[in-house]
Amino acid sequence: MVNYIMRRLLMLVVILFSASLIIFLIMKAAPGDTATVLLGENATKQAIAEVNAKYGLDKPIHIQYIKMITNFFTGELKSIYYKDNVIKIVIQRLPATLELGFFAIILAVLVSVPVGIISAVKRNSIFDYLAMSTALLGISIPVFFTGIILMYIFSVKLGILPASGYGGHIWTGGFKNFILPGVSLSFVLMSSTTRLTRSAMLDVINQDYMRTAKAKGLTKMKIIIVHGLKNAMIPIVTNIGNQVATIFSGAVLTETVFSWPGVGRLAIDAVFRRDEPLVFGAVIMLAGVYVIVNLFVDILYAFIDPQISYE
Amino acid sequence: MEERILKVEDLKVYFPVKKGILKKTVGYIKAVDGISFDLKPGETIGLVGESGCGKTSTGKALVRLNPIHEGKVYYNGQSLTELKDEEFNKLRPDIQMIFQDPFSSLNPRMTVGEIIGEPLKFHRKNEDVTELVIKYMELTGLRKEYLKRYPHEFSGGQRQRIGIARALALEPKLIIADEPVSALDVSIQAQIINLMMKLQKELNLSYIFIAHDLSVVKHISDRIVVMYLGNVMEISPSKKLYSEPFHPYTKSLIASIPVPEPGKKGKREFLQGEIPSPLNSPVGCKFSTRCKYADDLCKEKRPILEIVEGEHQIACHHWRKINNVE
Amino acid sequence: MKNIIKKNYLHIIILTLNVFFLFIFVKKALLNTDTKISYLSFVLFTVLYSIVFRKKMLMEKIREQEQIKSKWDMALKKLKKNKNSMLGLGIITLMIYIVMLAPFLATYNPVEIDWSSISQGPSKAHWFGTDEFGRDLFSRTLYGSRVAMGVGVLAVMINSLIGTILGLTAGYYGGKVDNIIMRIVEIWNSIPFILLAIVLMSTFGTGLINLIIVVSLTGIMGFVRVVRSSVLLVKEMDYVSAARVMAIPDLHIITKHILPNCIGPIIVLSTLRIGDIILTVAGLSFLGLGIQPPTSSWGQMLSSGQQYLSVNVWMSVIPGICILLTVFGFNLFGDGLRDALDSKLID
Amino acid sequence: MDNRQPILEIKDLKTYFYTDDGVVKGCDGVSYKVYEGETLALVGESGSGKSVSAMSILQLIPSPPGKIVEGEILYNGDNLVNYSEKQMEKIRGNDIAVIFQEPMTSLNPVLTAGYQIMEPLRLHQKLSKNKAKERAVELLKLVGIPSPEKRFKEYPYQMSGGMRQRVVIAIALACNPKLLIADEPTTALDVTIQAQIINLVEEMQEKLGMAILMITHDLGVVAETANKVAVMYCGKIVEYGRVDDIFYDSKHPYLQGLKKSMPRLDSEKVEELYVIEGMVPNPLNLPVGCKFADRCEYVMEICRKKEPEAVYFGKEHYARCFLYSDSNESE
Amino acid sequence: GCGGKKETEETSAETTKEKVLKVAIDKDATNLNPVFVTDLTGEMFAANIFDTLVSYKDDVSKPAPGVAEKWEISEDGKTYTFYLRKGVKFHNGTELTAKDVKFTIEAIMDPANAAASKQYLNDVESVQVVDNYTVKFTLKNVYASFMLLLGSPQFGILPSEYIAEVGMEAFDRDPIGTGPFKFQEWIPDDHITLVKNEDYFLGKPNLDQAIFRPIPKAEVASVELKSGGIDLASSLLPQDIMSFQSDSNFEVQQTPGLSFQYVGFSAVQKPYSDVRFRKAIYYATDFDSAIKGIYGSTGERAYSWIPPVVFSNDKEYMKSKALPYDEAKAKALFDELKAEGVLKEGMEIPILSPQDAFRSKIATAMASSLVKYGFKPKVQTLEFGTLLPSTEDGKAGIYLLGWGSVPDPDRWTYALFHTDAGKQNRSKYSNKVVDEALVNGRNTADIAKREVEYVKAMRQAIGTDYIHIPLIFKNINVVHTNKVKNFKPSPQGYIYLYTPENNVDIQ
Ligand SMILES: Nc1ncnc2c1ncn2[C@@H]1O[C@H](COP(=O)(O)OP(=O)(O)OP(=O)(O)O)[C@@H](O)[C@H]1O
Ligand SMILES: Nc1ncnc2c1ncn2[C@@H]1O[C@H](COP(=O)(O)OP(=O)(O)OP(=O)(O)O)[C@@H](O)[C@H]1O
Ligand SMILES: [Mg+2]
Ligand SMILES: [Mg+2]
Repeated sequence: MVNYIMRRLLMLVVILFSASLIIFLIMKAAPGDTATVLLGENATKQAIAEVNAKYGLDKPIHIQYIKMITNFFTGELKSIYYKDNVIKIVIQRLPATLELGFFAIILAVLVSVPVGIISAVKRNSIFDYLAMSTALLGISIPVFFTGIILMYIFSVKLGILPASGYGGHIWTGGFKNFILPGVSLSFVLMSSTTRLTRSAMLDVINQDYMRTAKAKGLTKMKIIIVHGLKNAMIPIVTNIGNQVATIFSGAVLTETVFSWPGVGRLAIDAVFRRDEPLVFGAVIMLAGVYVIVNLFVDILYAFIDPQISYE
Repeated sequence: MEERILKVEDLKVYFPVKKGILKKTVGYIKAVDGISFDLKPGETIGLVGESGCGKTSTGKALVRLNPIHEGKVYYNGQSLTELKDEEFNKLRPDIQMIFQDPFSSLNPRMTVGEIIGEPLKFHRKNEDVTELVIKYMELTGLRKEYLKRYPHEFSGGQRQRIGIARALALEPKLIIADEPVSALDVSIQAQIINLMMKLQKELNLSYIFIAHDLSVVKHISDRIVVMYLGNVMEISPSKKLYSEPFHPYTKSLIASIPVPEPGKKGKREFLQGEIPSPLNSPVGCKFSTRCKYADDLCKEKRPILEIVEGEHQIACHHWRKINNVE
Repeated sequence: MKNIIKKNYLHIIILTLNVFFLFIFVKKALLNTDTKISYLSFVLFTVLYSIVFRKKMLMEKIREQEQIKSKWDMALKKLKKNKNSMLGLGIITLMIYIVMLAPFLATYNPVEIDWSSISQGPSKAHWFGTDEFGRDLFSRTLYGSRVAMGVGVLAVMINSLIGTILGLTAGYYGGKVDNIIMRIVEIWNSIPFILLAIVLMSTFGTGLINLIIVVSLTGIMGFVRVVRSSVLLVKEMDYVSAARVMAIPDLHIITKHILPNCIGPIIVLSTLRIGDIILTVAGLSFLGLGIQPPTSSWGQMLSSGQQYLSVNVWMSVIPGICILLTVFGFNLFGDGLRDALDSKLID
Repeated sequence: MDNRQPILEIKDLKTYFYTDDGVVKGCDGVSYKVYEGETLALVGESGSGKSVSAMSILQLIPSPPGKIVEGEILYNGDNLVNYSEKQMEKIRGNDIAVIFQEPMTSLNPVLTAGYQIMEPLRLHQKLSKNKAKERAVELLKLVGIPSPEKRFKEYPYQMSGGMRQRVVIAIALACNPKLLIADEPTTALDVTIQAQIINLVEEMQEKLGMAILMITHDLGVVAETANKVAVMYCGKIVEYGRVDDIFYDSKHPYLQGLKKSMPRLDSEKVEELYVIEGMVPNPLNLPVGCKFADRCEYVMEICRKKEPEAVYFGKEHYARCFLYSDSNESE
Repeated sequence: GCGGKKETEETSAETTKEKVLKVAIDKDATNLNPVFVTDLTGEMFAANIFDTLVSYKDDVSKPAPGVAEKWEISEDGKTYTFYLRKGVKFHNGTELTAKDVKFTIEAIMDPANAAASKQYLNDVESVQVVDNYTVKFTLKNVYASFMLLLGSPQFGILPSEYIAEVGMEAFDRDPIGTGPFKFQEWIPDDHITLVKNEDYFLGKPNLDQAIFRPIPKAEVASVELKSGGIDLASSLLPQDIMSFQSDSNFEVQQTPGLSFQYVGFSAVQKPYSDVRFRKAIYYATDFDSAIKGIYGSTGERAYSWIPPVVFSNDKEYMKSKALPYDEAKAKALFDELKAEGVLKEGMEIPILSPQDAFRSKIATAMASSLVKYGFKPKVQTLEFGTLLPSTEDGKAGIYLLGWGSVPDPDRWTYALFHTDAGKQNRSKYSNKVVDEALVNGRNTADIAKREVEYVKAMRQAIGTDYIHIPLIFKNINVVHTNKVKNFKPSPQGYIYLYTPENNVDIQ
């Protein structure tokens, strides 16, 4: 197991650097340069040259990239805009993103797994019908629109929740701030997980071992929970793993709408500002989160599905 | 020496077990671990054995659907194992295969006409494909109105006929039939077996007939190869198989088969235990873990096929002792 | 005859409606290039529809005698029975009509600015009200459907093409090829898409074509995975082995045996992806990377309308509903299709 | 001959499936009795309704689309058809247990063998965890699994097919059922393993004195295990009798044909096998009259018009065939 | 300075009824060190945490004493001597001296720091510490806007000793100055908290605390204002400002700003270099209505470059030169050009604009009208990183940009209209009359004489050559709840929490 994780982590490094290289190259292909953005519209040529020299932006591309990597590893990579250590900047914002992401994931799972199960068990009932239609609607609304509507309802009209902003860690009193962005972000995942849970559960219900369980005289509840759920979890967990990318992509929009101090927003600003080192750092972190969550999902399999062992 | 259409010498089919990101091979599943047999023109040889003993692997290796790890295969005296893919492709029409599952062996998106006609388009370019298709359909007892139908519109038995027609259309000399009747109901089995026997006579085909139902194999084959865990245990003319099984495995196999006559049971002594995994099979005789005669020799040294008499061969260190033969 | 009418009443209604539209719009048709193209495409659509309809009737006649149902027939039957997916299909059809007939239904020029009536609510003159430029929201909504559907369909086509080719190659050849393709796709997937889109669009510009290309690069992972795993399933089928034993060339095997048997999941996934892509485009509009003005697009309308929530809710609600409906329609239909074709591979 | 009270009696059972394409009469008026310590075998072609009739007993038919439309299922005189789900739960796995055909899929892949055996013990016999474990290990030993303590903790995928089937049997035997329904328990297994399993089941029957309803399509298995046999075709029992009647004095042309068409290991090579022409009719579109008429050598006009009634050749031997209806009119 | 102080702050706020002002800003600061700030937000923080030698906080037209009590400018205008106040203390208690002033200026000029404001100090020859409270600047040339420069927030005086102690880098994130507010904490992209400096040398601020929250979407800022998440916001959307105007719970304050937006044309690319084309475009779009519709009350239509608050107000003349919306005239000019072959039917006309809600809409309006004359306008809204380089050197035919600067006419004109100005002259405009006037204006200290020169330049470049279409001088609009008192918006858009005249308070 440890061996497996080590190997996966090695892969992770490869993936991260390839991902950052892709972004870096595309950014380099773009017109415009960092110095102009940094110095603003009023900058003179000389000032720009000075900035370029200072950040090594006048060197050939491959040297720039290699320098970026070495600096990253030695912890010396600095954001051009913030003039601060890239790793530090990103890590500062990482909790907000991760907390929001996981809050949304947990919220989605808490809601959708039970709903999905009930839908599967009471197939073709009114509940099923309603739940599935709502789930479909949920993936049909743009995230940012849901966000602003929720804000209008819960902050302006009802005045019960803060509209935007991060009020500190979820466990240190910031919980209220998590509700609106968390809900709007979890919508997509909630919908897909509900639907998936239902179909996974339906699949499982038709399996022979469910019949065996029934033939033992177990109650319906017990059959579903003990025998069904664990098997159904396998596709559900896969789906969540696959959706992590969507969640963090969606988080970029959510963070913008809800003025959330997360990595997504940071990354967008960094792209707009051509803060290459920061983009590099943010992409590595976001991609890293994605890969690590997927690794985590894979490990989770070993617990759910005894057939999988990473020896 | 008689003419042989096929000769298999010490054939081994191994599937590598890979691990890690670098996909290092850490071991082999020895699906077929050195088997030899031969086949005369117009003869049917039956391959029997328990599930996982390597029957299908052998069949597929002969048509290059499985890689051959070691060993030689001669077709009409020509070594197949050395041929390049392109050269082998030229020979392919001669050796055809019929598959077990009549559902997965026909492409559901093609009509019967297309299924039977497809290979003809590549191998018998100059002839009228439709005419040929109809000819083979009729030969296998399919009505020509079925030409435009899709496989799902047929019963299992009919589908198996389509599979046979497709193989025959290439005018093969040798057909490898991998459990062609196992998926069929008893009352349908007979139809297919009869058809295959009829075609063999008419077209002078040679068959390798794979099955795990000993009675079916015995009925259709001239000789029977009994396999166990990738090895041949015994090769016996089918007449002798039931009456004179020499190998302890064959004996127990036959004893295990329930006889459809009430009250005839009780005298059986059947095999204990289960087949070991082909990933780490016994070093010596593969059957040694379940054999009541097994001794240290059996555990250490793998027996080779010996000729008992005529076409009857056996791989057992102690066959003489067991059967009281000089 | 009565039976035919009864069984095909929907098609007959559609065809009659088409002819009716063709008749009443004929005068407007020559107004400008826009109307000319729209009219022509509508004519084409009608003709194609009748051809397909006729073919279907002929097929039905043959099939009726034999009482045989193919897998597709069964899927179709299942699909027809599914009220949800029929609702979805209805919405999609409506959208297709709007796309084709937008110039004839529009009451104003969608880009015509009228500073004297900005940000108004619905009225007799402007059914859906006006936007911040005083442009007619009804007409803009009609025209906006073109961008949404156009980008959606085109992007999905590119998307599925790339995904299918990669998935087929990875699945069929396996081994190293598979490994390399899957790693590349995984790397691609690990970059948060919005970020990638922003970088791409700031590099290559924000035109319509670029937008289509950029969004068609999303979600390739899902496609490749699904196609690949269905190829892996199909590849193990004995009919593929049979084809190989009969020395059928690889390309032929891939196109004749493998691809047609993976087409179900591909169609389902494509349908579902259209919805995703429409949403993605809206998201990009929100970040200022959508369709360039003055072209009317729902995403643009929604994100700018959102800034006018305190003045005129209609400016955001109408495009919002349009996006929702369309995406909902595609999702409903795709969902039904998935059930009908029983593609469990897609989640 | 039999004045004992049967453990299970099925009377005129009709279980139908209401599918999208039409009604499938899974079993259509089936009656049979099972006595203590005896084995009744159900044989017949695939789709003939063997499983449906057996699964109806414990109401394990998927519903919808399946439904018991008519008939009685008397277990010790009580009609199970009228039982509520709660009452059924008490019967299932306790009084009546089932062994399913597919050892590969009828065990839950994510639960250990031990857990799955303990379940009915804890449920019906209310054993404590430790007691249940003891008993489960005992059961594993009973069904002939070597090193049962080790296997107890293993998952199904770690076992071979034969071993899994033994676990399934252990589950079924856990609560000493009065009736064991074995739905093709050996079809998926190799002959050598099949012999072991059949032997095991017989031993168990001797030890525990339970009644067995054995479903199979292998006449060899029938011959070895059954006391009585019911031959099914298209949802109906076409012939019923003691095992000797069925093998040595079969009446129905289907059964006769079936026996002839099987190649036999112990016979000399015959050139051609007997063939029952044609195929089983589509269950959605069954012919009127005798369902076998289309394939029958002796088909008469009446066969295509009327359903044949049971014709008795002894107290417990009957066949549904018009060939015999005249000679037995008097009875 | 960053980290979880939030809790303590909240609880204490409740118990002692602290006065806390919550302010929305559109972007987070990137750096709090005045030397490195490059944007409005950063300058705003610098203005509250630091003090400059002179102050323009209450009156942008003339310097008021800041850290410097008084000053002298030599006859030739090349030597500036500042006399510092005594007892001005940094937030850590050390006193501000001439050494700190010198350190600050040198930090800006140090190429290693690559400060954005370094370019304005090219004319500085030396900074001398005369004594602890006297500092002398020597310039190479006369530099009319030097005082203004020293008053801008980037020139906030740094504590030299403290920085020597902690290092420049740590100081960037956790600065101390002499200003009315002390920096307390910064949770990036979430909030920055300032607390009052009890010992401020100009007086005691009313507010105990100010929390600045970056809210990137203006519509969300309005929602926050309504829901009570913030008390004060600038840069809201015009339509939201309107709705706040009619809401008695809020107060909307406006003041003419120091920022300007315009449409520019390339002077070196056909057909844009043809003045008739530029005029035709001017005629073709209803700029008056568009500006009113798009900017609402957030600005005042501009006819010339130099904002009224600066000087050179030549409004009436320039207004008379602005071209009215006239489709017929536009058509005539376009037809003329088409006939000459300068323009082609169906020609693609790219219009480059930033992504903000205002200019992109003006671009849209222009595009919508150009369609009517048979062109294919292509609006490209780009982020600045791409937009700026693609509008350099006359590369862009039509572009929309803006300008904002200190209140000196030179800074509003030279870099943009002078032939040798470099890439700031995006149109690559070149005109002798204009060049001459700009040079004269720069090298003259007399305000009246300068005014003449700048009027001349503007009349030529805008009133005759129509090289730009001036759109608007943006107002500074600040909306706050009624609870906020004594707040006055500044033309630069800064939010001053304390000035001698306006000591912001909240109830
Ligand atoms: N492609 C493959 N990769 C890895 N192992 C394989 C592969 N094909 C077969 N095997 C293994 O090789 C062994 C022999 O398999 P094979 O299919 O030849 O058996 P068989 O005798 O045909 O059995 P059956 O009666 O079940 O068809 C089995 O253990 C099987 O798991
Ligand atoms: N869930 C179901 N839905 C619809 N039809 C069903 C269902 N289960 C069984 N049937 C139908 O009922 C009939 C009898 O099926 P049954 O399973 O009893 O056959 P069987 O004799 O057990 O066959 P096998 O030997 O294949 O197990 C078949 O025609 C089958 O198609
Ligand atoms: Mg096989
Ligand atoms: Mg069955």
